[in-house]
Amino acid sequence: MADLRIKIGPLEFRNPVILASGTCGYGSELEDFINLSELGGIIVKGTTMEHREGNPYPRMAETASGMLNAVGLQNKGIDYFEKNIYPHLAEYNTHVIVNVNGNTVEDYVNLSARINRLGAIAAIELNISCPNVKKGGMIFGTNPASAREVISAVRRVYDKTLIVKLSPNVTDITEFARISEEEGAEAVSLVNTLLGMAVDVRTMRPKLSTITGGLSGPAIKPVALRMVWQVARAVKIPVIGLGGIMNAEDALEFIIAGATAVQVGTASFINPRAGVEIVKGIEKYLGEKELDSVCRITGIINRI
Amino acid sequence: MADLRIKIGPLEFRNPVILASGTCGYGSELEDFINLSELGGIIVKGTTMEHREGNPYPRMAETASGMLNAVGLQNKGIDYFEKNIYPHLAEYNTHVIVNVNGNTVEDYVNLSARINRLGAIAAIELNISCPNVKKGGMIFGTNPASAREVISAVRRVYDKTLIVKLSPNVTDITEFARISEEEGAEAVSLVNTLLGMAVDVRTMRPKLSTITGGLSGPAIKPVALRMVWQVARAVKIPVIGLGGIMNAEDALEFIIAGATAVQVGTASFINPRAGVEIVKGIEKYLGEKELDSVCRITGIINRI
Amino acid sequence: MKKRIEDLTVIENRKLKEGFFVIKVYSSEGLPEIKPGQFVQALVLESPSTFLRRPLSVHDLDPEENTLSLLVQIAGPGTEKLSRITPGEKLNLIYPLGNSFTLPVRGERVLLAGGGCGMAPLLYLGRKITESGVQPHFAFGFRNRSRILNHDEFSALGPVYLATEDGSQGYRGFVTDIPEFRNQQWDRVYCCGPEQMMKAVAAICRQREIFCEVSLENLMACGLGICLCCVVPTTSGNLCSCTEGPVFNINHLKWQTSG
Amino acid sequence: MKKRIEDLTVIENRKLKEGFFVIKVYSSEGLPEIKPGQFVQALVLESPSTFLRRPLSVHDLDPEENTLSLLVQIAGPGTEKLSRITPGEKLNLIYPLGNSFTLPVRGERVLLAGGGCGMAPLLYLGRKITESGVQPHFAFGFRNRSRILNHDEFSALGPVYLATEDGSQGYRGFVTDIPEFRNQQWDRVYCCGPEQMMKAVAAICRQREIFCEVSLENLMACGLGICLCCVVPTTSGNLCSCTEGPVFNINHLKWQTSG
Ligand SMILES: Cc1cc2nc3c(=O)[nH]c(=O)nc-3n(C[C@H](O)[C@H](O)[C@H](O)COP(=O)(O)OP(=O)(O)OC[C@H]3O[C@@H](n4cnc5c(N)ncnc54)[C@H](O)[C@@H]3O)c2cc1C
Ligand SMILES: Cc1cc2nc3c(=O)[nH]c(=O)nc-3n(C[C@H](O)[C@H](O)[C@H](O)COP(=O)(O)OP(=O)(O)OC[C@H]3O[C@@H](n4cnc5c(N)ncnc54)[C@H](O)[C@@H]3O)c2cc1C
Ligand SMILES: Cc1cc2nc3c(=O)[nH]c(=O)nc-3n(C[C@H](O)[C@H](O)[C@H](O)COP(=O)(O)O)c2cc1C
Ligand SMILES: Cc1cc2nc3c(=O)[nH]c(=O)nc-3n(C[C@H](O)[C@H](O)[C@H](O)COP(=O)(O)O)c2cc1C
Ligand code: FES
Ligand code: FES
Repeated sequence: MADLRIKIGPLEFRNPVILASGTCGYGSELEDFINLSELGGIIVKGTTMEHREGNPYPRMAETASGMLNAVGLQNKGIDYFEKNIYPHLAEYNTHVIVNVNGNTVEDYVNLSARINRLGAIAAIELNISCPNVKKGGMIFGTNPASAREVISAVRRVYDKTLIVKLSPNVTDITEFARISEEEGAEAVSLVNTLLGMAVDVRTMRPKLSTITGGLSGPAIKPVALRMVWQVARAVKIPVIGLGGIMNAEDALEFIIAGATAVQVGTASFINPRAGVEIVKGIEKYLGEKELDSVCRITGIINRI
Repeated sequence: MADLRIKIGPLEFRNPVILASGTCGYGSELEDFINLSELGGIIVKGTTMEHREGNPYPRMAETASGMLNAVGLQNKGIDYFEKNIYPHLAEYNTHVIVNVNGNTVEDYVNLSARINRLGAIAAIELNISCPNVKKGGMIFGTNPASAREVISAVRRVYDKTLIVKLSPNVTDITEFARISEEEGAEAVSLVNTLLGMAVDVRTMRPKLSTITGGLSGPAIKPVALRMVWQVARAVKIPVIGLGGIMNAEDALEFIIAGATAVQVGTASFINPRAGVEIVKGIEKYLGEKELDSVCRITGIINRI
Repeated sequence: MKKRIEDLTVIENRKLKEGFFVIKVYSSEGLPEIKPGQFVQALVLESPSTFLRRPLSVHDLDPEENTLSLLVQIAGPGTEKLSRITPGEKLNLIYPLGNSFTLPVRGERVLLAGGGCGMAPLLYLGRKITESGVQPHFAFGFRNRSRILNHDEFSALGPVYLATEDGSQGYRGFVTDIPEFRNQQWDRVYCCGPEQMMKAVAAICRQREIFCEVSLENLMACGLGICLCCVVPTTSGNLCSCTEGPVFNINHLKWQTSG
Repeated sequence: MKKRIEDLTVIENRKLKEGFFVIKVYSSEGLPEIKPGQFVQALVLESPSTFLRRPLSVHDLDPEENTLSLLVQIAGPGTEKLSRITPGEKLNLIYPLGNSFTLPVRGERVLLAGGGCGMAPLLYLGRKITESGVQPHFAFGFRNRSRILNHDEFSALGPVYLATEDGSQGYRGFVTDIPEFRNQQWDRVYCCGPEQMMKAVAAICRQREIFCEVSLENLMACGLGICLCCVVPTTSGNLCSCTEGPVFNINHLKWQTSG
């Protein structure tokens, strides 16, 4: 049986399949369907210092091979998280990563410092790419100077594994990956959602309360894959690829293009077992190709 | 019956539906299926000064609700065009627009000047957004200074309707629209294809000979629509919207979001009658809504 | 009540009338306990424009035969494709999802109000109410005579009052215009139907201080509480209607009850 | 030969063997003139991962009955979905597309070589050759006995020579190892099959200076000459295999004929 283990910074993952932030709740919502310990890890939902109600309904619109969302980081804030959610997460037998969000650099720093103290949180994913909030979010992820500032500030207070989640809504994503690397991040994850929109021709109104929202699902896979390929050639730190991964074949495309690990997002909405099935599918593929380790195919597209 | 006429610069179009460059050949290929005079116009394939063979096969990969292409501006060059193709185009009873490409500013200028002399060509569409060529193309469309340079230079030699075709592969597309407006373009068209990629997991190789290619089709519609909405609010010149339009409902989404006209691209591959059917569908919609003119709904999303 | 993902077998697909179908599916694993008001997330195969699952209420079930019924109204491509499913085919469901209606206690007078596909959860609810020893009454509203759905199964459980907007059958007007609704004393009203109907019913109940639960049909991506797309504003903030609902007590909702 | 887009009616869907089907469709408009080697672009409905049409060769046609046959090999989701089409359903085609094989002149000795779904265009070609007063010979290659497709309809037109890679039926080896192919004198060879087979056949024909046409199966988006995705390098540059092909004289192609 092929070795599925991969490393991101000092962390070893059982396998390269991680559930994406905002699409797996706190993990417990999926426990009726899967054993979380069969996954490489889970990234719990976007967390902020303060309690947030998110954007008004409607927050979702289905599109061709994808969906738009405008959730806007609804969450109960770090105090509630620490008290009521963290104790449960601490018992999972998989890496738990928190997706960190803020309006200001200070927010990001304070939140990261808080999470630094939570022993059972393996890593943070710095979300500088949320398209669904007015302040913070994508503003940091589309401006190189702001990106550098926030990553560098967080790096100073957070001493475990730091992953920076990049926005695809930029001219050159490798620039942001390089900044992340320079500022000491252990990895980058990409992509967050593409900024999109849908119109209801019956009412002549936008389908989302926020007019624009984040596009995810198979529709964005070609763009995500291209960016992962570009970034994997541009930096030395590991790249975590995501965007439209529905099955093992999709995940393998990302790994072959250069991703050390992958995240499964929207797929879980349709098949809550998707993450675990992808692990099995990768194993099967490696078996058929008679490869002893998933690392053998990471970025192999550049070598054959 | 609703009035479908729209204006772009000095040009009046019979209706707002135009066939997109690179997806309708020179029009004649579709004459078995449609009467070109039922369309607002056609934009013939990407033309360059010199004869080009384009990129090696394979140039195409199907993706979820879309396709990648890497044609790379295969065409016989302007001399051949003038002699052998133009005379036929001159007889069409619809606006014929040429999509102009080059490696250098000089190329764009020379080609535009040549086309300026062709009386039956109603307008040019300056393609600064082709993702499938090594030189020129998207490089102009993703760098504001280069974009300004080429648009301004072409404007000096081309005195008919100048449309600038923008790339979606940028952080802020409104910047390029504003530059186009400032430099005197009569309109902008958006979007060209999104840069994407696909991997064959069987061979572990890219599916396209060029590794990356341009993503088109319904998959990109939400992104295209968002950009059209943003641009329509940012400039006063008309916006021509395209990206994933398959039917009248899609076209209406763009018009409602702010597009004065729309282009139909990939849809013609699946249904060569798509353009004409979209004209009929828009007419029907306006009839049902008891609206006397398509202009009534242009950008109405910002008003209701 | 563990949720599961399962391929059930279609036993029957019965057309109620143009645009309305009842699909009965069989679980070879044996049905789990399902409460009235709960729903399923159905996977629609071979429908290119249907990317997400489609939420459908449990319309009826037979625990002996391990069959479950769904009442489907064609609203778009997903339900259209579902309406063409044939016996023997598999239907993949994630279920049971959501909370449930609060059952009445013996001696209470209860009214179940709805219309169109909003009638879906009311049959199973009516059955459960009957089992608990209470007699359900039903009030249904339709556009006109030709839109009325067969309600024999409801009539078997209790009296059915009808209203049509044009008066072509039953009372003229909306559900809320049915005299039995307005004039009789109700301890509980349960409602599922178009938003406007639910708001009108809620307004009356609030005014007359009747316990009232409505079943919302918010747009859903997951149905599992992991996407946070289906929220409804409540007195305790934005809640997911797929986990904290779809059934809500009207006093919990932040509705403009003018309608 | 005007191209058209038309809903044809499926008359028959016959399974040849696991993974191979012959679909016969009827044109109520009356078939246009179709030449051997031409193809159709089939719209595959209700197949979410099939965005583009699928090119398929005209396998056979009956101008009296206005029916057209397609030989479909399951290669992926699009052809899989097509393989399940049932009589009475509509199949939307754009056709006739592409150029055609050059028919032989009386007295010439012609061999039609192919394998798998590459046999598709050869039946109609064989028929047209027969009509022109020439006797076609057929040479087919298969992996092994179990992969051999029924070729009764070919046998009715002329001699059929078989090869299997493992020798389980016919000659052992590839099409190019069939003695009748190697040793007899041929004026024209027509070939359609896997690229490797076509290259091997072309290599022999080039060496022996035999007129040879192959039918290519390049990836296509449109089939109409408007996307320029299906190009093949030729001595006159990149040509679209959907309009200048799919049939090419091997001397026109820039093939490494080592294979
Ligand atoms: C908890 C719940 C229970 C439901 N129970 C039933 C039921 O028992 N029977 C039944 O026929 N329908 C039920 N619905 C509604 C049903 O889910 C939608 O009609 C269906 O998803 C439409 O899918 P479509 O592809 O056919 O149409 P689409 O093209 O997706 O949509 C057509 C129209 O329906 C609206 N719509 C789409 N999805 C939903 C949704 N999830 N909820 C509400 N409106 C939607 C769209 O805005 C659009 O106007 C229920 C919805 C929810 C949330
Ligand atoms: C002119 C022409 C005539 C053809 N005639 C026939 C025929 O008569 N009978 C028949 O069974 N098949 C024929 N083919 C091949 C057929 O078009 C493909 O097998 C089909 O498109 C595959 O679609 P899919 O969705 O089933 O598989 P996909 O998942 O799309 O592809 C499965 C595999 O087939 C390859 N493939 C996909 N599309 C094509 C294509 N257009 N051409 C070649 N390979 C492709 C892919 O690279 C992949 O490896 C023909 C192709 C061409 C270009
Ligand atoms: C409903 C929804 C909520 C999301 N919330 C978050 C979030 O809180 N933080 C974050 O970094 N990404 C969030 N994302 C983005 C996903 O993690 C992921 O980057 C994106 O959806 C692309 O992957 P996919 O196509 O596999 O879904 C969200 C996506 C969706 C669909
Ligand atoms: C095969 C192909 C070739 C194209 N060639 C050109 C071109 O030469 N010039 C150009 O400006 N755009 C070209 N495009 C882009 C289209 O004109 C259009 O901008 C894009 O496909 C998005 O629209 P759609 O989704 O409707 O196809 C091409 C697109 C395709 C699919
Ligand atoms: S539908 Fe996803 S949380 Fe309710
Ligand atoms: S397939 Fe489009 S040009 Fe040949």
